[in-house]
Amino acid sequence: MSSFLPIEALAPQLALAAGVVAALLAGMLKERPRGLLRAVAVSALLAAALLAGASLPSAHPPLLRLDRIGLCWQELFCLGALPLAVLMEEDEIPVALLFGSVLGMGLLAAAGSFLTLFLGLELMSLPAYLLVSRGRREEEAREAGLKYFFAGSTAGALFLLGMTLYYAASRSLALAPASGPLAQAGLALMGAAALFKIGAVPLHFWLPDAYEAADPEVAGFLSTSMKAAGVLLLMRLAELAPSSALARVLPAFGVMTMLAGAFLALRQQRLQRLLAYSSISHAGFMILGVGAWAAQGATGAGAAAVYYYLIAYLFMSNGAFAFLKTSGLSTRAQLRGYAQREPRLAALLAALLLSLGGVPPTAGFLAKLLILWETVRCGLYGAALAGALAALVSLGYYLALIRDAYFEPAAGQPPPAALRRHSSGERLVLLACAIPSALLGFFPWLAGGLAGVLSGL
Amino acid sequence: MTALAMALDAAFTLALLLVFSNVNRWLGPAPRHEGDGQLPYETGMPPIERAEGSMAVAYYRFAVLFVVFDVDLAFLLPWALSRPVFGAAAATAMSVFVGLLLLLLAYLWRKGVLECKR
Amino acid sequence: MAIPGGVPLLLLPALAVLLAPVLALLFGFFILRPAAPRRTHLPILLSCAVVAACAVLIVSRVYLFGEGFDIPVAHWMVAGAWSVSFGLRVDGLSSVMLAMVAVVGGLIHLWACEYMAHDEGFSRFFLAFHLFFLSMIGLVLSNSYVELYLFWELTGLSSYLLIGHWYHKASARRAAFQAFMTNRIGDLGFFLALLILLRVFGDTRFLTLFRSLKAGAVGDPEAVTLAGWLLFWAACGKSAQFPLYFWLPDAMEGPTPVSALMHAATMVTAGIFLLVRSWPLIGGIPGLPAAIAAVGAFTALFAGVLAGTRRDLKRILAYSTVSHLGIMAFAIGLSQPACAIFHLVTHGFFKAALFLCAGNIAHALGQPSADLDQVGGLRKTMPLTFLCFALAAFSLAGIWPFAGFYSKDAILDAALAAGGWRALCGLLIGAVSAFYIFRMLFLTFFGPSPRQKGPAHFHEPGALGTVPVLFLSLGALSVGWLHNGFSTMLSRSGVPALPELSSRVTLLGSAAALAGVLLAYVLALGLPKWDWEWRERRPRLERWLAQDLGVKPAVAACAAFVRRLAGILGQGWDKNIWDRWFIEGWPPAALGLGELGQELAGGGLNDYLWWMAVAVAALLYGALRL
Amino acid sequence: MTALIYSTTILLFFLGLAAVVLRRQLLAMLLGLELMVSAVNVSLVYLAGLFSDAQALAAVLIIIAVAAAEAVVGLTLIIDLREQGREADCSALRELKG
Amino acid sequence: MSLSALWLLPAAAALLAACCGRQARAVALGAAAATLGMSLMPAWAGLDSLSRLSYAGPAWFYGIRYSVAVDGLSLPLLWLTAFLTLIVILFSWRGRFSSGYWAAFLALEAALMGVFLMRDLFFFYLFWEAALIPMFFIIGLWGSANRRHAAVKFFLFTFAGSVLMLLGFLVIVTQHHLATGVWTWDMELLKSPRPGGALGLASFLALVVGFGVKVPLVPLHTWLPDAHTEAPVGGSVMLAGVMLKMGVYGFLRVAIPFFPELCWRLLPWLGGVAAVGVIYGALCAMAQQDLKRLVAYSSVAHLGFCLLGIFSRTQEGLAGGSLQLLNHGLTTGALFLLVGALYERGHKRGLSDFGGLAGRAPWLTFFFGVSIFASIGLPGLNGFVGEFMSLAGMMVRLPVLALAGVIGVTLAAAYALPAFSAVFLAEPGEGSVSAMISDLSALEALTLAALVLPMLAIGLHPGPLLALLRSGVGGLAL
Repeated sequence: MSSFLPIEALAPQLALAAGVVAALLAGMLKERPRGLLRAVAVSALLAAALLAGASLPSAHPPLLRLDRIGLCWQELFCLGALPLAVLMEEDEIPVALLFGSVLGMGLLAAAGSFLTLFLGLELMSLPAYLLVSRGRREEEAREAGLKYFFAGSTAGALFLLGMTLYYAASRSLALAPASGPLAQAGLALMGAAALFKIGAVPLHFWLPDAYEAADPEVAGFLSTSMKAAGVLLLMRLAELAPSSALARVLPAFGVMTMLAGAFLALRQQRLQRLLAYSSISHAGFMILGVGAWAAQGATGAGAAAVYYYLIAYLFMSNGAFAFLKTSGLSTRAQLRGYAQREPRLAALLAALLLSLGGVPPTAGFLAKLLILWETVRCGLYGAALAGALAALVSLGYYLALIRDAYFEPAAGQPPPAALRRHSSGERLVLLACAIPSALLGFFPWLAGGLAGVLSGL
Repeated sequence: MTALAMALDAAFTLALLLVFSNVNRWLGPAPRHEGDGQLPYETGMPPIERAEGSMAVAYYRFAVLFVVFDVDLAFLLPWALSRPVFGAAAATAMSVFVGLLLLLLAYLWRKGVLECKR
Repeated sequence: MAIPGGVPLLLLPALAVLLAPVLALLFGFFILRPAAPRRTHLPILLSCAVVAACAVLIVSRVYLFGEGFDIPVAHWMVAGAWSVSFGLRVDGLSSVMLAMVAVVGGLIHLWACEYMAHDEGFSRFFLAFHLFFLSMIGLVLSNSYVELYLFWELTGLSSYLLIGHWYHKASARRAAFQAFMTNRIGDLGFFLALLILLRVFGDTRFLTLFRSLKAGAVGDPEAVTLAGWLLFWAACGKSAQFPLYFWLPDAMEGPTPVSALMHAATMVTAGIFLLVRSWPLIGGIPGLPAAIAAVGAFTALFAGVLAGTRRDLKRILAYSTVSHLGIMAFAIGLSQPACAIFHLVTHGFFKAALFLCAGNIAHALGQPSADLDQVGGLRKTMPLTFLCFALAAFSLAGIWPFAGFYSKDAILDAALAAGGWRALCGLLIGAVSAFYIFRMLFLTFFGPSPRQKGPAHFHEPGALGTVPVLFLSLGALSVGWLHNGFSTMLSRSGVPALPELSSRVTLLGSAAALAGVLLAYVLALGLPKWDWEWRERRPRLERWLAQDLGVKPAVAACAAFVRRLAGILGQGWDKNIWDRWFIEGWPPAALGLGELGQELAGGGLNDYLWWMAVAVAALLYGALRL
Repeated sequence: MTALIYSTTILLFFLGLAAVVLRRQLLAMLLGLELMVSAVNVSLVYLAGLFSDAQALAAVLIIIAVAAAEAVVGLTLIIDLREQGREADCSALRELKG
Repeated sequence: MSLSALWLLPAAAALLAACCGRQARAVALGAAAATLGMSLMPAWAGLDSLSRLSYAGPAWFYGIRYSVAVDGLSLPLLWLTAFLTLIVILFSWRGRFSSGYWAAFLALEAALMGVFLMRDLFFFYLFWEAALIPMFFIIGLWGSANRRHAAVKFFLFTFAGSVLMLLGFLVIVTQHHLATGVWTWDMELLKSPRPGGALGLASFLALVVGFGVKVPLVPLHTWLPDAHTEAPVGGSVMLAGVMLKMGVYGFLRVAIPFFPELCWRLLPWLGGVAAVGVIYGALCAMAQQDLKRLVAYSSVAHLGFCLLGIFSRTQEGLAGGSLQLLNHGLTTGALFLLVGALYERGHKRGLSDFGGLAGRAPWLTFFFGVSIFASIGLPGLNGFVGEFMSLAGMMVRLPVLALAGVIGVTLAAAYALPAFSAVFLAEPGEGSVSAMISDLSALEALTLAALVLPMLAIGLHPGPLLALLRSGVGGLAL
């Protein structure tokens, strides 16, 4: 039985599936206690995270291949989804969708063949389209959901085409290296799908609309877990052929994304859209990290740099979007003079923004440092310079936000959404995200530990 | 040999395509009314929106549900054919699969999605 | 005679000379100034007395027993092998200067008590005055160039404070800043010379420097030449030689004791002292003494002519000081440093006397300085001042028994010996200086000419006002007779002795002086209105002379140019071009780029997918091609 | 022979892509999506037959199921849009931009 | 471990001050005094035993190691930081500031102490950048008119320089790893195999730009006048007093030891920029109408002297240059305190806004006069010693640069004295606020006396301080 049905290999995914079932059952109950759904959500995610942390399974069931990178990334997905689970409104449909999405990511991480890769890709995207379209602002949410759907499905289709081309070259669906023009073209197409998921520049147009229209916490989930899944997909593809055309073009994509993301965010007036473009800029750093990792033959340390970047970004981005949800602000004008009204929240915002900007001693600084270090190690000096420029430009608008919050006098009435009391859950998530992102820069041992874990693969 | 078959098959499909999309124009009467012929009689009002309205939304919901449950059939077929080979393991797998579907059906019913109100 | 441990007994008075003023200043500033400002001058006068006593002791021991020492006292700046230290050097030259400074300074301190009695900045004045006194003493006793530079700058600071003493007057402030800046420009040369000497010799102590110069062990001869010229430039700055003299006449804005002590007797002579002190260095440089002689002669004549046309009493004396400094430089140029120092001492006495007399006259009028129109025929109402003024005037003109005669004729003798243009200049200088001082004497003290107010309300100053003047004028009379004492003193400090006076030289010198006196008599008393009439008849000439023959506008133009350059650089370039365009230009450019990018994201789903297709095509092309 | 089969399927795929990119109505774009997936399925089935690889055929089945799910989600979103009374048309989706 | 306490204590105090509202001021004073006390302790333990105090933690990640040490160069700078922080806290004691103000200054002190303590490039960079955050808030929240623009410009300008510097560090560390196969970020170990050729030059130039922005070298200096003018009193004192020193400290600690022969080969260029800075700063100062901008530009000139001394790589030049660091801290600190006092009383900074203060505020005039004369290098005060030794050092190497330095010294008087006479001696013109200017309070006079006395002491007897500094920087001499 175990040989056919891979119980321990898919333990985290099974936990999530159980979560879906539990959510649906809870939904069916007539009078259910208030916090039940949230409890279900959090407990299922924690269970999945713990199970993912368990030791590597010995047997390799068909279609699956679990390795250290896969496990670590599963941890990442569950952690990334936690804030959303806590902040979501009491409705079983989004909870189920969330579990579906995280389950898809788990599959992607444990994929041993292209089929599971595609299944994971689609299974994580479909619920995401629905989550986006359930945003509070009906009008924009539906439009963003649709845009995200069509762009995502096209990317899925492209992935499929790439898969078949690669299949034509490698004659089997397993994740095995293959050579020849067909394989290169296949990899390129699949790479395009992965780059789409991360939000690389020429393929990024859906991202600002989706992040702006979705609820802040959903956008947080998208920007962390979804992006991590995209990065993992890209790493899997780069791992197949480290010297392939895709791997060689990645640094260029990274630089383009970093710079465009930074420059486009300068002029934004709506906060969520600004954070969307800033997430594009951070995606550029991740792509550069993967490119540098691939250029060094896809070994351990490079992956640690990307992984640490994702962890740091997880805390920063979830924190920033959680702040938007807690404070109810939507445009930069409303941010003016916020520090006078809410000094504590403003302090957390400042810590998060400085961390996003990459100013020491924040986690963002160490993350950017590790990526730039890897880039310098593999000799891409131009890319490192572009990274420095992007960091500088992005710091420009982060500082502008802090300036608006702290140095400007409060102008006019705060928006109605900002007046309601902050729930303890919101404050907890905000603290849980802001504190680590502010101080992780101090402790490079965390990155050290990761390198150890990842290089053990 | 199969190349010839393929070519014929391609040609045949193309021919069918052309015929079906143009047969009414060939057989039907030439469109006589031109210009103000389109306008309603002298007392009628010009139409506000296109003639064919949209199908009632409820019907779409049933179409979607049908698609969801019908596709699962695609998985039952190979399972049925290969059941003797895998035996018990396949049985439990498929029962879990069907169980989930039933749970989904129960949930939909509970939520009142299946009633057909106007 | 030395105390055990090889330290000469003479070190004690030398240290006392330095410590007394320091203690007086500290006590005055921290205790008396807040508590009893009107009595700050008491500790200062006490320290003047101590300094005078020690100075006399030192001079006598050096003159009688030929003692002297050059001892480093403490380390100042040390960095590994490189080091600069404080030290004291007492030899013939420094003891002579110390004596002159102590005596003249002490007398002027006394005189100032009465003159500044009811000035509201009384304590501030005396503290700054005594700070100058301390820095002058330090300058004279220092044993290395760096230490000399320290006290040199301190004199500059105290002259800034003292000229600008009545700071509510805008002209005083401007004069103070002008004095400080001009000295500072001179010090630029001194600073550079220090650096060069440090680089070449590694140490600026006179002892070691001159010993290696004498031994010819000079690493870099052109550097030493440059250092010599720079030292001359510094002396020009401090001793008001031609290019940098314009600050001295304006320095008359300060109270009279300041003008008397600093801008006549001591501070301005610091430059000459520097040249004489570094004579072994300067003497060896080809062409430098000749240049010094030329500049000195030109300054003497130039200032003498100007002194002859001024109307304000203190301005005349100021130009006369510039002229006499030119004479001293001329003497050094004739490689007679001993004459220069001798003339410096005599000049110190009679110029201080003249200034104090002018001060008494102005004090009687209640103004800071008197004008020729306001005086005239004062011999009737101020006989004592007339007597002192006459004595000093005769000494300045170089008439026989007076001090000025001995020092001037020594220089004339050297000039005649050198022959050529130097002799001519020597004679001319004698005549010019006699002319302007007697013109001033006749116009002030003899028959009030029609244009003058006359001696109506003048009166003699109090005891404190006249006694110091009397002493100084007696000094102006008698100091000359000690000239052989001087030459023995100076010869001990390695400076060639004074030449013997030949009768031919005395005859020629007195003739030149008498010619000047006669001319002054004719113009001042013969044609009483002449002085005023030529101004009305030739106003253009008057204005040209008033502007120091074009030097003042030139200086103003230079200052304006520097200020405009600063304006262009500071405001124009730095703020408006470099900062606004090159530095603060980047953010708007980035914002513009961001704006451009935003147009791209038009919101249409088809455009997004179109971009996506383009990107995929590019990736495919890259994959197949690369 | 394989080249011919393959080129037709890729041609079909790019036709679908063109439909998605060029057409304005959302439903037409949805159809384009389904066309793309089915074109891939055809080529996958053909290649599976060529390499006689059973796993690829199973993959086709799963891809069909996924495509169905995709269609369902697409339809739901478009129905939602129509319920709001807005045109199921690309030009209607211009709200979010910049 | 006691050295780490030097930055841990202010950091902890900053957190404490941020939380407790009213007693923040007392916490700040206590912490600043304690830090000063602790920083003085190594001196009592004897100067030769300084190396014993260093501490190096375990290597964490690819050579990054928390290691702190103190030597002849960083000890005086630690004293200066602690001393100036205490002075600033005392000086703004009566101002009604929120707890954030005191927390910001303590955080700033913690970061600055960290910069001078760290011997590991990673933590050096971390503290180097962390110092920007508190200063950004100090300028932004408590600055004057257009503080917002100045704060953002200050942060971005310096961050740009520092990011370039970070790339330089990364290249050095990576090349070191390529050459020796060992990962390390330690300043001592990284000295041996240096990246040569174009890469070495590129990374050296990155370091020069990174440190040059902070020093500031002339083309990169335009953030300084804005930041100084807009910062509050305490802010500009700390900015001019200590933060400018980080740049020169960077040259002494990182740039020169890592690229000694490059430094030697590029001496004409580096010395030239410093000399231009001296003259440019003086000329710009002459054109300013605002007191704070004038003092800011004068800082550009003074730090030009430090660099002239340091780049000369002679015993006296290095000692003079590093001494000039401390001198500039004292003189410019005092000047900014005084200008701040004037601004607090009269809310004006223009030269023509005052006049005739000598009669009205004698102590203010006295302290301003001494500081002005110290800053223009009057012998007997501290400015002269630093400038003289720096120029003596540079004269040995490149006389033309020493000439530029001497011209700078002369120009210093040209901008300082007219300002002094315009504010203190001239008659108050119309629209002048001299009527509102009262003399210094006892506390303010005490703090300024604490700054002026060392000026005189260093001016007359710099011996021991020079010996201490030389023990730190002597090794760089050629």
